[in-house]
Amino acid sequence: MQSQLPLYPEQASNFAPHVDALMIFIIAVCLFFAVAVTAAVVIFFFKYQRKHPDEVGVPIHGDMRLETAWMVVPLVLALAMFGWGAVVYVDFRNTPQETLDIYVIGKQWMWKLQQPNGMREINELHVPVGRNIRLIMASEDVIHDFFVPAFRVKMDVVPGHYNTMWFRPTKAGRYHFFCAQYCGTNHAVMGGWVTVMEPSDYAAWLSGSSGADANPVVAGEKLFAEKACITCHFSNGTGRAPSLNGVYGGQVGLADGSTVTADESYIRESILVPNAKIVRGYQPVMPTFQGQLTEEQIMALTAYIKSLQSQPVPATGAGVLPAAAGKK
Amino acid sequence: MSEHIVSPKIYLAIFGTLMLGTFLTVVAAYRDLGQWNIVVALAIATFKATLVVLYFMHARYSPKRTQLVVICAVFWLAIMLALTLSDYTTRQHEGRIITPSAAHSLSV
Amino acid sequence: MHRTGELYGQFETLEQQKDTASFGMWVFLAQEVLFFGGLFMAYTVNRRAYPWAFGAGSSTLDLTLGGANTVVLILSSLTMAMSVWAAQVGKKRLVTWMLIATLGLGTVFLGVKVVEYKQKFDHHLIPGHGFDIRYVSQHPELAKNPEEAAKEAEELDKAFAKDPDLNAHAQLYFSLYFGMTGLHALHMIVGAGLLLWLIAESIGGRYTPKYNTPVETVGLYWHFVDIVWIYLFPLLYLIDRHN
Amino acid sequence: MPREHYLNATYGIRSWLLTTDHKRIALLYLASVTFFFFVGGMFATMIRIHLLTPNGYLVSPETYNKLFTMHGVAMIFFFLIPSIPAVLGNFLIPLMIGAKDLAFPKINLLSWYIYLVGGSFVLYSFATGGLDTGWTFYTPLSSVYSNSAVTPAVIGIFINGFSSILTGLNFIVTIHTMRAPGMTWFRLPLFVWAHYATSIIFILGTPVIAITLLLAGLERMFHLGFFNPALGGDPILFQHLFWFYSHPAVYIMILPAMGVISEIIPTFARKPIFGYAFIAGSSIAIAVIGFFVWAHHMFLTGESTFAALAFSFLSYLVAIPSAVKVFNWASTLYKGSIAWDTPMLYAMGFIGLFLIGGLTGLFLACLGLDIHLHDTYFVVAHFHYIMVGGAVMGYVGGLHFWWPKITGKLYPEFLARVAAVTLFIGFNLTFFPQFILGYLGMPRRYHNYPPEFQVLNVMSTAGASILALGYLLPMVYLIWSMRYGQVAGPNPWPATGLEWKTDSPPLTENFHVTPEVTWEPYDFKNRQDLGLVAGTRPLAPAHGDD
Repeated sequence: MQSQLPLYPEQASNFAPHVDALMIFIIAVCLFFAVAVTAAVVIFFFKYQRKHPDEVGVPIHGDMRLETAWMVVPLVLALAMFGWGAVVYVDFRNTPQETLDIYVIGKQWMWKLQQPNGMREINELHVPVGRNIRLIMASEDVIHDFFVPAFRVKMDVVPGHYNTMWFRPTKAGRYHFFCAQYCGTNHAVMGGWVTVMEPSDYAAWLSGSSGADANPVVAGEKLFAEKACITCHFSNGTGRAPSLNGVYGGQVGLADGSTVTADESYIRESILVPNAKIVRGYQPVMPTFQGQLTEEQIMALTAYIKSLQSQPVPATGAGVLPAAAGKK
Repeated sequence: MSEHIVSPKIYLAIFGTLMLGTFLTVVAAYRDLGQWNIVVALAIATFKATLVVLYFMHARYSPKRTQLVVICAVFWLAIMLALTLSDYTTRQHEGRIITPSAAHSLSV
Repeated sequence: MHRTGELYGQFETLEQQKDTASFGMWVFLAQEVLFFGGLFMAYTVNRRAYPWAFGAGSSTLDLTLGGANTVVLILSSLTMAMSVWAAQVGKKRLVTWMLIATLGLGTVFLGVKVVEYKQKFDHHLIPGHGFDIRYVSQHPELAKNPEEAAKEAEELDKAFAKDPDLNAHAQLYFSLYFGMTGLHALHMIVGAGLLLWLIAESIGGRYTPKYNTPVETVGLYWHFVDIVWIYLFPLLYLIDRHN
Repeated sequence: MPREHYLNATYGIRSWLLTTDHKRIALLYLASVTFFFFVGGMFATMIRIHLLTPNGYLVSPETYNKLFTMHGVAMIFFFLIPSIPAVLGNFLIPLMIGAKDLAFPKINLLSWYIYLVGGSFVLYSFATGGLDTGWTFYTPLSSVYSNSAVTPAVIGIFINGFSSILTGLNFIVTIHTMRAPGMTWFRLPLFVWAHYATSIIFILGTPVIAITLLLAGLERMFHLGFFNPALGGDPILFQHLFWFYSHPAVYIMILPAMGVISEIIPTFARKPIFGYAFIAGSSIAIAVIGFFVWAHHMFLTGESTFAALAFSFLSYLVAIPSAVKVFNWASTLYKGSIAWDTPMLYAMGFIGLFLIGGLTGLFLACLGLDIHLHDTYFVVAHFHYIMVGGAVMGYVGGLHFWWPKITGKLYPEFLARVAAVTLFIGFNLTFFPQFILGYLGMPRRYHNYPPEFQVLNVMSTAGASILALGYLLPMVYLIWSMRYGQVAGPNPWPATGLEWKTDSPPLTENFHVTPEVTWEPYDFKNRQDLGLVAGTRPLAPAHGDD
């Protein structure tokens, strides 16, 4: 365990060493300036202490070279900080291709998390070490924020938006996670533990759970039939709506000539506001499912549509670009 | 500083131009110019506003500091609009997505 | 501070006092630009998000009333400018008449606004639980002519097809409509109060080529209110009229 | 003491409540901001005591949330923002530029009444249910979910905004049109430049927070949807509008303090300030660039990567003018004749604390680090270093510097130095541990915390008790000095500004004759005039002139 007075949290993700290195760099630069200025002030303060009551200082009005130097040098160092920080941030905001997706729902004052196989957890998260983990996050009420200090990651969970973040745990163990965005009365207790496990332990843990019936793909498939999606979205692309096979992750051509990447947000929007983006060659006939699906059902449907990825792509219908598919 | 007296003729000319501008705005609104509808509407409005500021409000004949205030006000408004939109227009997913729970509360 | 005739104690000369007063009003108006600016920002972001709802909401507004009001307000700006001119050249009677004309036109504007608000109330277009953008199309007896109403209903159906949550999003449009026009009207009411004060003073022949600062500063304010309307009119009344 | 001055020109409660004298209005503000400072300080004390133990036994979670919210609202909107501008600025700007009063004395009084009305609404909210939204009022928590008295608080802050706007308006117009003959722009004291920059923010920023909180309040009262996602609104829009003002608001707090420091340092180093034009220009630069950086509060809201990069870049630019000021202050000390008087101790403390506060801002502007540091105690420590270490040190230092001018009396120098050192030590002990807490991952606004954070929290609370003592001490001896202090004379330090060329306390019209300025700022060449001829002046000004 750590000492009584640790100076930094454990490093347990791919981001942690980067963030800590950045921290050390900026501390070094700042320490240099802080020490230099403080030393100057203290030395002058003692050295030039007034000796006679009517003494006057030497009038010096300024120096262009000095002014230029202390504008340019800090500017260069500041831009270095900006650049390095930007590299780390862009890496954080751009999720890699291969991820293990975990759905996170924040509500006052608990976290509901769901493993890819449908296993649900509350205020607990189990992830395998060495895998890229992506959290897909939504809020049911106010703004929350999922924060794992040991991973050096944090992202707001905003109602009405989907925010995602990713990390790769590098060290097995149990780590605190917190809600970092003030969300009302029990904000301080809206947290829990992330358990990072060896992949084999994780697999055992997953199978040890009875998650099968709650598998979102299975649930999504059931919903797909129940909600009559299946009556239009034929898998061979001959229905009134585009086939959804392989749609996830590809480019979709729209009626207005633009294209859009079919990711979670697009699928979600297509379910809730179907006519916002019409696939080329299809009519805006799909009704909205707003108010008819819970957040979890949407996630299940999304998971199911994503699972269609691996099935063979059928003959492309109108409006479906090569190596991609349409929707609705 | 001696004050500048704007003659009523100029006032009437400005008034006429403003009327014309109003008329053009309405006419333009009934044409389908696609994305340009809003641009044309705002351009005409800005032209009209500029006339009002310069002549009705005498900004053209005012001291430099007054003109500075006008420029600052417009500039700061532009900062707010432009930088906020720099976020909204560069998001991967524009527009908002309503949560179902939210939709429920709507139907109450 | 002590009052020495028309010169306030903190100033050295009348000219300094006049410059200061009008500059003060300009700085105040700069503040007003940003005050309305917050609303325009909210308008921009929401209109980008819900273009169909904003188009549908805008179509329910009465263009004739809105257009007429625009003319009335610009005309009142003209009379206001004329009253400043009259004071500058010493036509004391004309100052009073022009101020009265300005006040009259301003009152007409507010009266028309009341009619419009009343109409929105009758048409269930006040944001809240009773809000129903389809109310008029389902109650054609409320519309001015039934043919137009039928066309409007058709337009609404199209808009609903594009944005199924149109009713909620149109409420955002109307929240902003009432927010923006309401704040504008509030400024008009304040302006009308200032005009009343100016008229009372000008009847006594107080405004002369030497001393007309109040007329000028209130004039600046009145013109600013006019400018706000110059933007509000196309932004609120003229969205997607070509459909 | 002069026979007649602004304090004894007229008597009676009416002569104060209906005064249009900028100096009396400044004292009215002094009393009211001090009141709010102690209200906010009381909440802070309870917060620190509560956080002594991980599970906090003192208050319930609801109460704790109300404490930090009310602490923030009272301190930011009703103490820090008006403190230096409305007290010292109000008192000094006309004196410094050689005017008889501000341009609009009645509006000046009006702004104090607006402040009182706004303050009353907020106190009403505190008293009837409190406020638990955080001072940031994030929607939809504030506009939909909170059960506390949000509406009166929002109305109060809305109203109070106009007090700031009118003060800023008055300053800008005054500085433009009321300067004495010979007082050119580049002869203005840097304090005036700083207030000019601050007023720009007052005028162009405050209206945005006013309209934003009005919209949030309307949303709450009438269930509208501007910022409520359940009704189609966007909570991120609220944050954009909120921070458009609230980030520059930080500069409203720090710029005037920088102005104070720029007056104190040349006075007690007895030499012209180093790089006058750069310090003046950097004030304006901070005010302008300060408006380009707001969304660095929103890096993790889902803001677009492009916007995050742009705002991070711009945030680094605003660091430069602040750095320029610090370098110039330090250089001014070089070859000076430095007196260790109390205001100078505050100025040195300010440089130290502002240095830490400013430099830690570089950590938060850094995109990669902000992922970890955002919304942790690191942020809390950072802005307290700026707002308390910077702004409050500047304010208290300024009060000491101009106290002889305001009251005509000197305070007990030894006690004052003790208080200055106490404040410096107490402040660092309170807030430095919070940087470490933040890096360890303790989030803000937590009423309880994991036990591993306890040691640092105890240190912080210990420091806070020293800090509290440091604030009470000046309160006591300054009030004492009003009656029993030694008579100061017109220019006890001596300093070069116009305000020191008139009586202490000044008469109602400020100057006997309108001054004409023929000298450059911070010019100590004319030693005769300043009483600096050998043998005419004792070493410590504490003995006074008369």
